[in-house]
Amino acid sequence: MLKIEKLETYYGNIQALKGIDIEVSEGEIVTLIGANGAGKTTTLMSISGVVPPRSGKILLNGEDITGKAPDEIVPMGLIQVPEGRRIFPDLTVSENLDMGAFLRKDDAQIKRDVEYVFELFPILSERRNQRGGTLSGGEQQMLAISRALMAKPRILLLDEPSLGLAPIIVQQIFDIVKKINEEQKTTVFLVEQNANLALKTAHKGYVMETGRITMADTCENLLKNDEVQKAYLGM
Amino acid sequence: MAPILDVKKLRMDFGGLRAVNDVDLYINEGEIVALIGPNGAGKTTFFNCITGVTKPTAGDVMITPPSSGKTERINGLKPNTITERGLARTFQNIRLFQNMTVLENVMIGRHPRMKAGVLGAILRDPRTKAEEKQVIEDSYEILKKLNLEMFVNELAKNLPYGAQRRLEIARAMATEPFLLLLDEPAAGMNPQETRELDDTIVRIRDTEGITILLIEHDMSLVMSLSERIYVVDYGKLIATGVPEDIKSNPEVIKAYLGEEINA
Amino acid sequence: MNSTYFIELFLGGLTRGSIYALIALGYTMVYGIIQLINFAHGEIYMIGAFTALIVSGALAFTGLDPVLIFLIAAVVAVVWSASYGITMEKIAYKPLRKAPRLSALISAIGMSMFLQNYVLLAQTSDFQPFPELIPDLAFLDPVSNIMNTTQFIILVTTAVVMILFTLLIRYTRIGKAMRATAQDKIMAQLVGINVNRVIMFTFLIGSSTAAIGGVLISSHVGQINFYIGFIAGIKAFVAAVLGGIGSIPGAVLGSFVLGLTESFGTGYISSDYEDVFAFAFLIIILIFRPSGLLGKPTKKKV
Amino acid sequence: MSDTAKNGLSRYITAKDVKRSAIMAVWFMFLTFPIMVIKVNTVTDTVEWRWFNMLIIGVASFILSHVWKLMIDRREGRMADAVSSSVIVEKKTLRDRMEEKPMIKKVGSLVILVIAVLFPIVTGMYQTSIMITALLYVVLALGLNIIVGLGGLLVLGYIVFYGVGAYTYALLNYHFGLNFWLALPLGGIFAMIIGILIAIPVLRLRGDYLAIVTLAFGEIFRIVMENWNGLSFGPSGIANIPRPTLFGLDFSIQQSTTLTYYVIVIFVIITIFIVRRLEDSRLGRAWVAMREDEIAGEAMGIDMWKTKLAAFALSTFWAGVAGVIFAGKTTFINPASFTMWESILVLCMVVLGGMGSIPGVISGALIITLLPEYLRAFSELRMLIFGAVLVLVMVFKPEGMIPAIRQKYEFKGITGNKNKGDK
Amino acid sequence: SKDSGTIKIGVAGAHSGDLASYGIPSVKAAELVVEDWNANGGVLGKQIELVVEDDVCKPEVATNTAAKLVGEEVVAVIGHICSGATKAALGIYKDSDIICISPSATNPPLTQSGDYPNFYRTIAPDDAQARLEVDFATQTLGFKKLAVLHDKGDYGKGLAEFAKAMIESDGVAEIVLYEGITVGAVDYSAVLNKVKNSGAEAIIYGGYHPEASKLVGQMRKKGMDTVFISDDGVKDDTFIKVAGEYAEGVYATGPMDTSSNTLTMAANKAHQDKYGEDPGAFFLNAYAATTAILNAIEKAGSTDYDALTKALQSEYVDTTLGSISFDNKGDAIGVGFSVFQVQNGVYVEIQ
Ligand SMILES: Nc1ncnc2c1ncn2[C@@H]1O[C@H](COP(=O)(O)OP(=O)(O)OP(=O)(O)O)[C@@H](O)[C@H]1O
Ligand SMILES: Nc1ncnc2c1ncn2[C@@H]1O[C@H](COP(=O)(O)OP(=O)(O)OP(=O)(O)O)[C@@H](O)[C@H]1O
Ligand SMILES: [Mg+2]
Ligand SMILES: [Mg+2]
Repeated sequence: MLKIEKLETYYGNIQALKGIDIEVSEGEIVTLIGANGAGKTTTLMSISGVVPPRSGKILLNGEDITGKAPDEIVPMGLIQVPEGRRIFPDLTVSENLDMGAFLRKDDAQIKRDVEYVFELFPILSERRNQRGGTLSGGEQQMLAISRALMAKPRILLLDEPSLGLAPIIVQQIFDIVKKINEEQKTTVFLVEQNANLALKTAHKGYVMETGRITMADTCENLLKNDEVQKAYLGM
Repeated sequence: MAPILDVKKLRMDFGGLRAVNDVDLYINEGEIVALIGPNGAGKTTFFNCITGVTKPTAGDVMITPPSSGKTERINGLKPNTITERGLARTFQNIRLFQNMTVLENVMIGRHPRMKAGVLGAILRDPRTKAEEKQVIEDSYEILKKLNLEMFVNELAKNLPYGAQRRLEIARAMATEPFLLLLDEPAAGMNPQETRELDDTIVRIRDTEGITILLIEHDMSLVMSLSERIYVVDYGKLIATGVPEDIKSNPEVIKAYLGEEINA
Repeated sequence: MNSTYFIELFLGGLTRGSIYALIALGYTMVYGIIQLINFAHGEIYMIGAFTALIVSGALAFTGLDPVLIFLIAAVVAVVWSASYGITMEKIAYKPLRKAPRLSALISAIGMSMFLQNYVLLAQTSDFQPFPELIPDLAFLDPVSNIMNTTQFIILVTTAVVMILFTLLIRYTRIGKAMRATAQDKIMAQLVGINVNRVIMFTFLIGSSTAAIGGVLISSHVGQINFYIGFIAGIKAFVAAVLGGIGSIPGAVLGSFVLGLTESFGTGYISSDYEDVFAFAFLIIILIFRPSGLLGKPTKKKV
Repeated sequence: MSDTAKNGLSRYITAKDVKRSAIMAVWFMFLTFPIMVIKVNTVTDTVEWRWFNMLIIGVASFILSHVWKLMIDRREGRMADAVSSSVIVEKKTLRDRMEEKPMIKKVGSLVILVIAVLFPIVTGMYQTSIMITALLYVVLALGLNIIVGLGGLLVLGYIVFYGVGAYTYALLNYHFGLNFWLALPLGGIFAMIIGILIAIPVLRLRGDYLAIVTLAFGEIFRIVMENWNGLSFGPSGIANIPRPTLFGLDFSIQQSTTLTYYVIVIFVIITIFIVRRLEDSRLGRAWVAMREDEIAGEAMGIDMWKTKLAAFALSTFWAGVAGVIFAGKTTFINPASFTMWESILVLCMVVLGGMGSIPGVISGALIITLLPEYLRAFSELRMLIFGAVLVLVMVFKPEGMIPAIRQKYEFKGITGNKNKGDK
Repeated sequence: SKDSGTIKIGVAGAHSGDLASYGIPSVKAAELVVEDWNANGGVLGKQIELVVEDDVCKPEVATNTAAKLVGEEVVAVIGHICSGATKAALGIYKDSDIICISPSATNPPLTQSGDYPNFYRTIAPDDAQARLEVDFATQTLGFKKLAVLHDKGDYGKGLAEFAKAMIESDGVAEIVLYEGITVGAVDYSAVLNKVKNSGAEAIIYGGYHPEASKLVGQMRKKGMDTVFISDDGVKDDTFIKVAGEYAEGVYATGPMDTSSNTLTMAANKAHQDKYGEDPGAFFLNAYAATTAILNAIEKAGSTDYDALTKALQSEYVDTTLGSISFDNKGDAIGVGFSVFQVQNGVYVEIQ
């Protein structure tokens, strides 16, 4: 479904991605783990078109989307929960959710979906009329994920969704990811620091170091891998 | 001796929302204490009240700096005054001076402990010169303590995330606090880095004698570090105690942990 | 001093306020979306007025009904002002999206000077009489000494435009997109919004209102030159800030408050210090409400 | 993208470009149609159609749109080039070399100093007189740069403080016969006091709100000066302000102009010296912190209020001093010299040159004051060109002509000696 | 320079910017006079050369302009246009013994203070004009209640102050309102309400025509028929053009009508021939000033300062303003002001 070939991305004159190849098949959950500053966020931003790559190719459903603007890519069903949450600070929780459904026109269904995410995260329901900017860190994270769900993504990119969440919620987030993957056949590309959970949730995993993919395998294998265990699982 | 931080019936209202609800909390010198609780429980707000970023609606925040032993009420003071008194903090969303170097970030932390004024800056008298020289050396020492010396001349924004978190701690330490407040220091770190952070915090307490209060969602870190834990939910204190008790407290499990942890 | 005098001053202040409001609306919209004090906004207003003047002049010999000429002139003015607005955005502001904010401000100042002198050179530096095309409305006759037709039309237009804008921003898709773009351009893109198009649209409608303002105000004042945009622009900007820059009802409220302050200040104290009243009032308001009358507090959560 | 960049100007003009330019030409012909082509006289009801203008616009925009495209490509290309060159060859700018070899810097400064000293001797009174005006603006721009460039606060009413300085000298001289030399520090101090008084209530305002309030203060100052005849003699101003002389001697205009020139040169040097030292001090660092993140700065124990106030006080002082020199130079002042437009002009100098960069700000001030003076020939087009230049410089050099490279503290070795460089 | 082939005359004033329309006509006037003289062999056997410098009416620029003209070694300057700029420049000319004749700087102290012995002007000072306005309003028209308004500017406020002082000392009429209006304001309804409320029979306005036309227009639209009396800043055809029908009946003082004078007709015609339009403000004054200085050079037989001073103050010369000379303060003798009224779209001299 998503295919990345020899992707290279720069920030000014700093090269953040040094030719990476990634493949995500339809219906899969694929995770990307790696140390801080490895280039995970950059990879996601390149895919979404926010930071256009300098060379390489990105194919979505076989269509070349390299260099396209985000507003051309997003309507193809590719939605991202970005790093730092990027909640619209002056919009209320409800309005933020509404914004997630910007491209949708099925108002009735949108309403039902809002109720659905409120069920998933009751605290958001309690805070529905509060401005996004004043939410606590974790509440914002839940809102960011919910907002992405509102778009009914075909492929969902998640950048460290568990960051700043209470343990009980972390577990819940991964359950949700699994659920939408199974029930709605949403393809998921997951960037995580919590490698343990990520590898347990995903089907396939990539390991990234300083702008390069250093390992690619099924999650079972990666979990067993010595290097991975040492570097990312803290064992 | 009186606790170095003694918070009594602290309350913070935002409109109709009571984010902190009559919380009592104290810390003795040399302790490492954790404040945990579900998202939106009011932990960061609690920090903000103590450090003067927001003015609490009610309650008292008393400090007793070990150096002077004098107890003082600090609510309502400006953040910079509180920092001068000896409380320093880090932020949940990293707030480094992005376009300054690592060294400069720490030098800013030295600000309240320096004296040079406008005249000193212009005339550059020997005292100012000596002070400027000293501040660089001091800052470098602090960086070494947090294993940041290899980044010394990097711009803060170019640092990896984990290093940025450590730099926040270094910068806060530069203000020579007796109490350091850390808001989710391990967020965004991988397990390996978290373990290093664990060591660092213990080292800060042991060698610098800085008392520590931290907010954290990473239970492995919380359980291994802290001597006592406070748990808040909906702004209210729901439990306090040593890690062993908290781990198995059913209310905490229900509200926060989700399952019993065996870290 | 009697109550008629008070009412006269009040209505005078209201008209003046709605004049400011028509310009302030565009200011505030552009500011809201790209946080740029668009110094050249006043020039768009001036170009609107000039275009209308030229069109009505060129149509004068056709012997068309003056009202029709006025409407044609107004429409043409709107179309051209909007075109100037989006062209200006593309040339002078778009390349500066990522640059320091002050650079965009200086670019706007440069644009303002350029447009002023462009009109000065292409047309004239002299004041030009603006034709009186709007016939007097009969029902205003009894009160014509305190409110004439143009004043009335200006008031009504301001109210209508403000309501339309508020509805637009609050309830339409493009309004939603504008709000999102204003707050976080990257995230706006990530929910599928074409940020460039939204910004262009903002300039388009902001410039259109400025043009409407230009036509109406010039009809009211009866004369224009290349420099009218600068002074009106500054006042409108002050009004927008007074109301809370970025807020649409704020811009209108700020404009009325400013207009009334000036009117009463002049009427009951002295017109020597007319602008001092306006500016002093602004300062006092901002000291007590640092983000203007209806502005949102800018403090962010820590 | 990098291909186009590398070939730069020599790249082919493709059919696509031609089409684009043609569209541009049509668009601009449409856009400028009413204003460029039609000229009406509403009194005599005559209409003049100037179709030739349309032709000119068409041709000009066709050509200019090519140039524009190339320049934008180059601008983007520069970034790309910077990447490749950082790997392959280090391109060295004059500035790099200067940093490496302090000698170049020293010799350069010396040469500039010598030129500055000889200037009035070599050139005539006219040149000296213009140069004084230019240097007055240099001091103003350097002063404003303290608030705007270093402190990160936007101030749109800076000229007030210039006015306070000028009026201080004019009035104290008129009423008490105070001489120029005493007025010099007094003007600065008065401006500083007014600056602090203005700053106290408004410093908690953020960003553009602060800007507009200072603009308001600027206008209030001017209007009060226009109206309060008892204080300021209103719009007719104060004439016959004495030019500076030395030791009570009678100076010819030529001599006192030269003297004024040296006074202002000395002040430029002092300002540069002080601004440099401030930048590189505890206070200077606090300013950077304030610019970067006020909340974090406060958490680090910086009193933001004091820090802002210091920026205001230091900045306004220079404006006051410059004001005194201005009054001594023109011998006549009235409120019309202190309009908002002047404030904006000084701001343009700061940003155009490069905020926070001393050489940038100086060249900004010199260019903005001297260019129009020497471009008298184009008097009609002058302001049009000036406006266009502002836009173009900002679009193609958004950081200003000589962007600031902040002096960074660098740690070199354990001895902790500070070495400032711009790596 | 003084010894070389030409005699240089400076022309200084606002030639660009918003006040350019007051300065450009004087350049054209000087050019026309000089062309004329040069065609007839120049003066003292030398050709005359003009050095034109722009001061945009700003004092600080005027000092630079003056320095430049001094450097060019001009013997005299026609200008400057604005009083403030003139004051700033005069000191420099004085120091270099250069004579300065302004066609338009009306500020009284320029001549009356005695500070500027090298200054002359071919226009009556503001106080003379104010005198005329006040007499006209109180005696000719017999008004008892007057509103005095001004534009807060150098010229307008100066005039208004004189008018105010004169009305007060005359004691014939009462000032019911004295205010400065704001230049460029979008409307003047508040101040006009105030005028109405004050019961003023007439407004004496000191300022320029753009504000005047706005004031008059709004006043008439409000149905107020208060008489409007103003100054030579308003006695400009642009005023009538812009104010249109509302201009009818407005009074303005201005230099006496000399349009039937043959010299004046010739000058106006020369302008028409060369530029295809009627001359602008202060054209005739500048024409007269140029004529006067050239005449003085010729009469003095040299460009020496003292000789020129003597010639200017003793010799009468026929100019576009009539036959004029200068008194020892520098004001022109023989230049007078009249009151004009807009009648059927043109200014008609009525007194
Ligand atoms: N806007 C930027 N400008 C310059 N360099 C950047 C920028 N954003 C990221 N980088 C650099 O690019 C590299 C990759 O960063 P990226 O954010 O993609 O890493 P990451 O794997 O997401 O790390 P983390 O786990 O900290 O989120 C880093 O070295 C970082 O410093
Ligand atoms: N300025 C504010 N206005 C209104 N509500 C606020 C404001 N600041 C915080 N809140 C609310 O107060 C509650 C406590 O927030 P706080 O940031 O203290 O939570 P927290 O315990 O730090 O949570 P997390 O672990 O997610 O960071 C949240 O529900 C938040 O929405
Ligand atoms: Mg990341
Ligand atoms: Mg928190």
